[in-house]
Amino acid sequence: MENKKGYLSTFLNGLITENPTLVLFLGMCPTLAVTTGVINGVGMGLSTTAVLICSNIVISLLRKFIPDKIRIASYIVIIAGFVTIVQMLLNAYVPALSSSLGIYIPLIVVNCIILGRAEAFANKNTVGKSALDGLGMGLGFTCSLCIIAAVREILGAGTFAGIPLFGESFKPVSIMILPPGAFLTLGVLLAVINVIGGKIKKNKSDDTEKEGI
Amino acid sequence: MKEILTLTIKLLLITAIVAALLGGINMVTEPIIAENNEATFQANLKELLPGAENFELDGTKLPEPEAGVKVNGVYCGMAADGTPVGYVTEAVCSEGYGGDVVVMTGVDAEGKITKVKVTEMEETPGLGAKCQTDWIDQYIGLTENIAVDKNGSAGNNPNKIEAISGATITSRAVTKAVNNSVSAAMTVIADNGGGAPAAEIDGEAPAEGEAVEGEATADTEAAEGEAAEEGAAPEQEEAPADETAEIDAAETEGGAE
Amino acid sequence: MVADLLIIAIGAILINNFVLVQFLGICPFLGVSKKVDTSVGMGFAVIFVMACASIITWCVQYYLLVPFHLEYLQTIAFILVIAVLVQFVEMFLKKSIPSLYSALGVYLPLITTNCAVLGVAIQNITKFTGVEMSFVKSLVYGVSAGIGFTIAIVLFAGVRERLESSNVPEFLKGMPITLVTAALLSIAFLGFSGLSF
Amino acid sequence: MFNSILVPILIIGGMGLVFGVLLGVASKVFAVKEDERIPKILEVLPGANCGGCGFAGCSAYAAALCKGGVKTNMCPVGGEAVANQIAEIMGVTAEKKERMVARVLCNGSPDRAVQKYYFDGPRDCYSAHKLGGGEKMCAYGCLGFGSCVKVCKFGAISIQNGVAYVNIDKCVACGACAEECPKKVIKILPLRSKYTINCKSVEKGKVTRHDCQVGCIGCGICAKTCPKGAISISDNLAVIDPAKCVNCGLCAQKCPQKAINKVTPEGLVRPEPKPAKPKLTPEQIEALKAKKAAQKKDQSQPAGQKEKNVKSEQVKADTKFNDVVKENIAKEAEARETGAAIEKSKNEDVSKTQEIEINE
Repeated sequence: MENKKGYLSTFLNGLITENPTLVLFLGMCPTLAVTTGVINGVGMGLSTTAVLICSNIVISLLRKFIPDKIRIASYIVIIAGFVTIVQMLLNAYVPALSSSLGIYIPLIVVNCIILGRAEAFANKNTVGKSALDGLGMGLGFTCSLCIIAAVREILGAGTFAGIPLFGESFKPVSIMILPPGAFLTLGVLLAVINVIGGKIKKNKSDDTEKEGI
Repeated sequence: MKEILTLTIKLLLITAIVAALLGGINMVTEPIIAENNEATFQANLKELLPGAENFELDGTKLPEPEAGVKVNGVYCGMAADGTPVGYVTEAVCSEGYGGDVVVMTGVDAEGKITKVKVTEMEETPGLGAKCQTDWIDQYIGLTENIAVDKNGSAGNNPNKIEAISGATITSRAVTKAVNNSVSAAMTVIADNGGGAPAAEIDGEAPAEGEAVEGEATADTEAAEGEAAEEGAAPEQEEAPADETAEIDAAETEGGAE
Repeated sequence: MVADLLIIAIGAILINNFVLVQFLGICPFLGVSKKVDTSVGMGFAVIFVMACASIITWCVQYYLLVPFHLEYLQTIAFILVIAVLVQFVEMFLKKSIPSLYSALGVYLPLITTNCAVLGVAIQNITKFTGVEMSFVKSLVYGVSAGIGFTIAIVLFAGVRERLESSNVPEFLKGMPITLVTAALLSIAFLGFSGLSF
Repeated sequence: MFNSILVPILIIGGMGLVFGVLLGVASKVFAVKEDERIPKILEVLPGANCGGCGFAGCSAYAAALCKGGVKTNMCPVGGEAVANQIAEIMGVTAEKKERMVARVLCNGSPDRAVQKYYFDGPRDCYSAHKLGGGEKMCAYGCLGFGSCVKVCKFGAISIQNGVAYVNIDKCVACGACAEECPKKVIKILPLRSKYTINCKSVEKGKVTRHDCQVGCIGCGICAKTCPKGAISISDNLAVIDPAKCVNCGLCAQKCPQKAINKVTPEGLVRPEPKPAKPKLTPEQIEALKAKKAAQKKDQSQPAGQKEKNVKSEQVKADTKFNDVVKENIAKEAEARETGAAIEKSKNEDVSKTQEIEINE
């Protein structure tokens, strides 16, 4: 069933309306584990985006070829293949980046977003749309990672991307760096979005009432 | 039956292609990765023994390390003219909070620690990860079986270091690795005839050096002591550490000539 | 020997609980834990998959990868094993316990991408290389990791069911309150980390 | 150079092969013998798994359909459209079926029903029900905490003014709310019969009147006035039989407690609550007391005969209007003797006298 949405809306959909972390709640493991610092967040986000785009393209290319019975197995093999390739290339040619990103790359294989998008979107749409969706989803993921990482790092370590912000008197809240802090930050972030979302919906519904739709 | 066949062939095809791709890329990248690792390893060695130029693995039989620690090897560091300056030992302690902690310890000819570096670890960021900050410089100048002092537990034994507050497991793991490295280096030194001639040249120098270092390390401990308690300003902590670094540098160059 | 196994088991269940301390397997943890019975079903499915995964991945590593020193293929080989295992469990459940199959729904295939299962497989290899890792230890680690996962998810499902009927403020309804509860549960589990013997 | 590509291919390809065979064989061994019609029917069915058809979800209903012996129009959610499609798939003719709707048999909103206590526990009827049978004096009424709302998959039921209210066009009579309600106040009735007696209380009239202004006191007036005899009184509660009811509406007008509601396409029409009772001046009370004393004297002689014809009337469906009134007064007198003595319950007595006044 070809999805009629235009290209732009597929991209935006991944960024805002169906943001993987804040709306679909996919890719929780890396989101909560990695966001102890903004640099880590950006690194993780970008490497996931790269792998997501490539795997979406390849999977949507092969969607007619792969029978349903071994659907998951073959998708996972393709994704894992991509991840290992990215890991090898990084280690060989960009050792500096790979030392900081080294631990996240194997984590990408088990990132639910990639298989989730592959199953939900890539195996139903054309290559172009899947690539765009991959890009949208990846950037959406990176943005939400950065927001959470920023909050956790500022509160938890008093620094932003390594630069100390507050004077010496600031006592960092080390709980924010630990796992519970991650749950808390994401929970509060969603609550704030609900409140804002609620307001937007309210004045949107007020307009519709005024127009009497 | 036919369905099983198509299934298997397709799965085989996909896995084979991906495997071939991986094999190919790995073949290309493996040597480069090996080079990089070697380069970083050499850089670490140099950093731990500033005076030494080239290193070679020492073949002597190493003592059986404590449980949970594995000594990878002792490298003898020689200056440009071949005189041994000291030894660097790499050890892996598997009792870290997050798993293995790989520590490289530089020891000068008499068995005094010149510098320690944690090369690999998975400790909790923000807590255990502090072992890679300037906390590690406490080991400088100490010798064998260092004790971990957790708010006064080690009493007045001079050979002690202050544990990271909130990460005692990490501090103990690093100290255990360092202790085993130093004892391994000591056996190598003993095996090479109780300190090669180079030791005499260093003979006098270390005496003053010791004195100087003694106070220096004492102040750093004192400074760190207060710092740890009040969690006071990091600047204050850094200041004394820089001084000791300069003194060491001056000291070792002196020793090298 | 038994003492070691006990230490490993307690470590995996309480001290380094896979969900609440090591942060693995959060997607199904937040997704399936709406009802206690589906969580129990999911928990047992995960224990079964983790146990088999530990066994097979250990064999693959020490009989296939190490002799040909193909360690770089470790990720892809393990994930292939797990994917096939989950597909197998999916078919098995569909045939014998259809009700559980429909209750688990989309979350069964998600076990494949469940970081906890792959995490166990990889940790079996990396964590225990220091000590000559016997086959039994990696199996015990896999099973206790599964039990830890189940305990966490069932506990959480119990709390969430109670949450359904209590009057939660409007903007916190749904996922935000779930995440805040998960934070509290995670703090509780952090208490165990002081346990070392 | 060559073998470092060949070896991984052999290893991973070999694993792929082994697993491919394993999955292939497993899919054969574990193939669930599925009638090919089931997936087709499942697509047609709405898939809400509401259980309205009496089976545990759509897949169970589809399986039963394929086994045969099950009518194709059992799905209340899908209604006609789905029934016809299933019939097509099964190659059978679909019978017509009467539209059923859920009805809440209680009007006891807080302004009409007396409350024992204020319940501040979880917003859940079960929790309230467990605590002394709920916060209302009447132990049979709707608690208004919305357990039915949570269970309804179609958003057809909502809590309005403290009592559950069914939206007729959204309700598909799947029965989920009726099952969930701890007080069993919701019943699935054909939409055709407009009138329902919105009360489930089997308490004596006196107790119901004290607990709720619109509760059915089992006075039997509706049973008498109903031309079709569709209404029967069983232990102080009137029940309308939908099959006999012709929606004439006579009962609703006659009901003193206004407990009978009419369901119109726009929704439930609830009678407004009875006006508060006007206070009587002392003289009126004296006059009433004198009249009552006179009536008591002439009633006492033919008591035995009275008992007999009351029983016979209940047996005969169409009793005359005045017998009803006499029987009514007899019932009131009897209730008074058994209840509190005249002096003790002053206000109760006043309402009693007005009651009789209105009846005449």
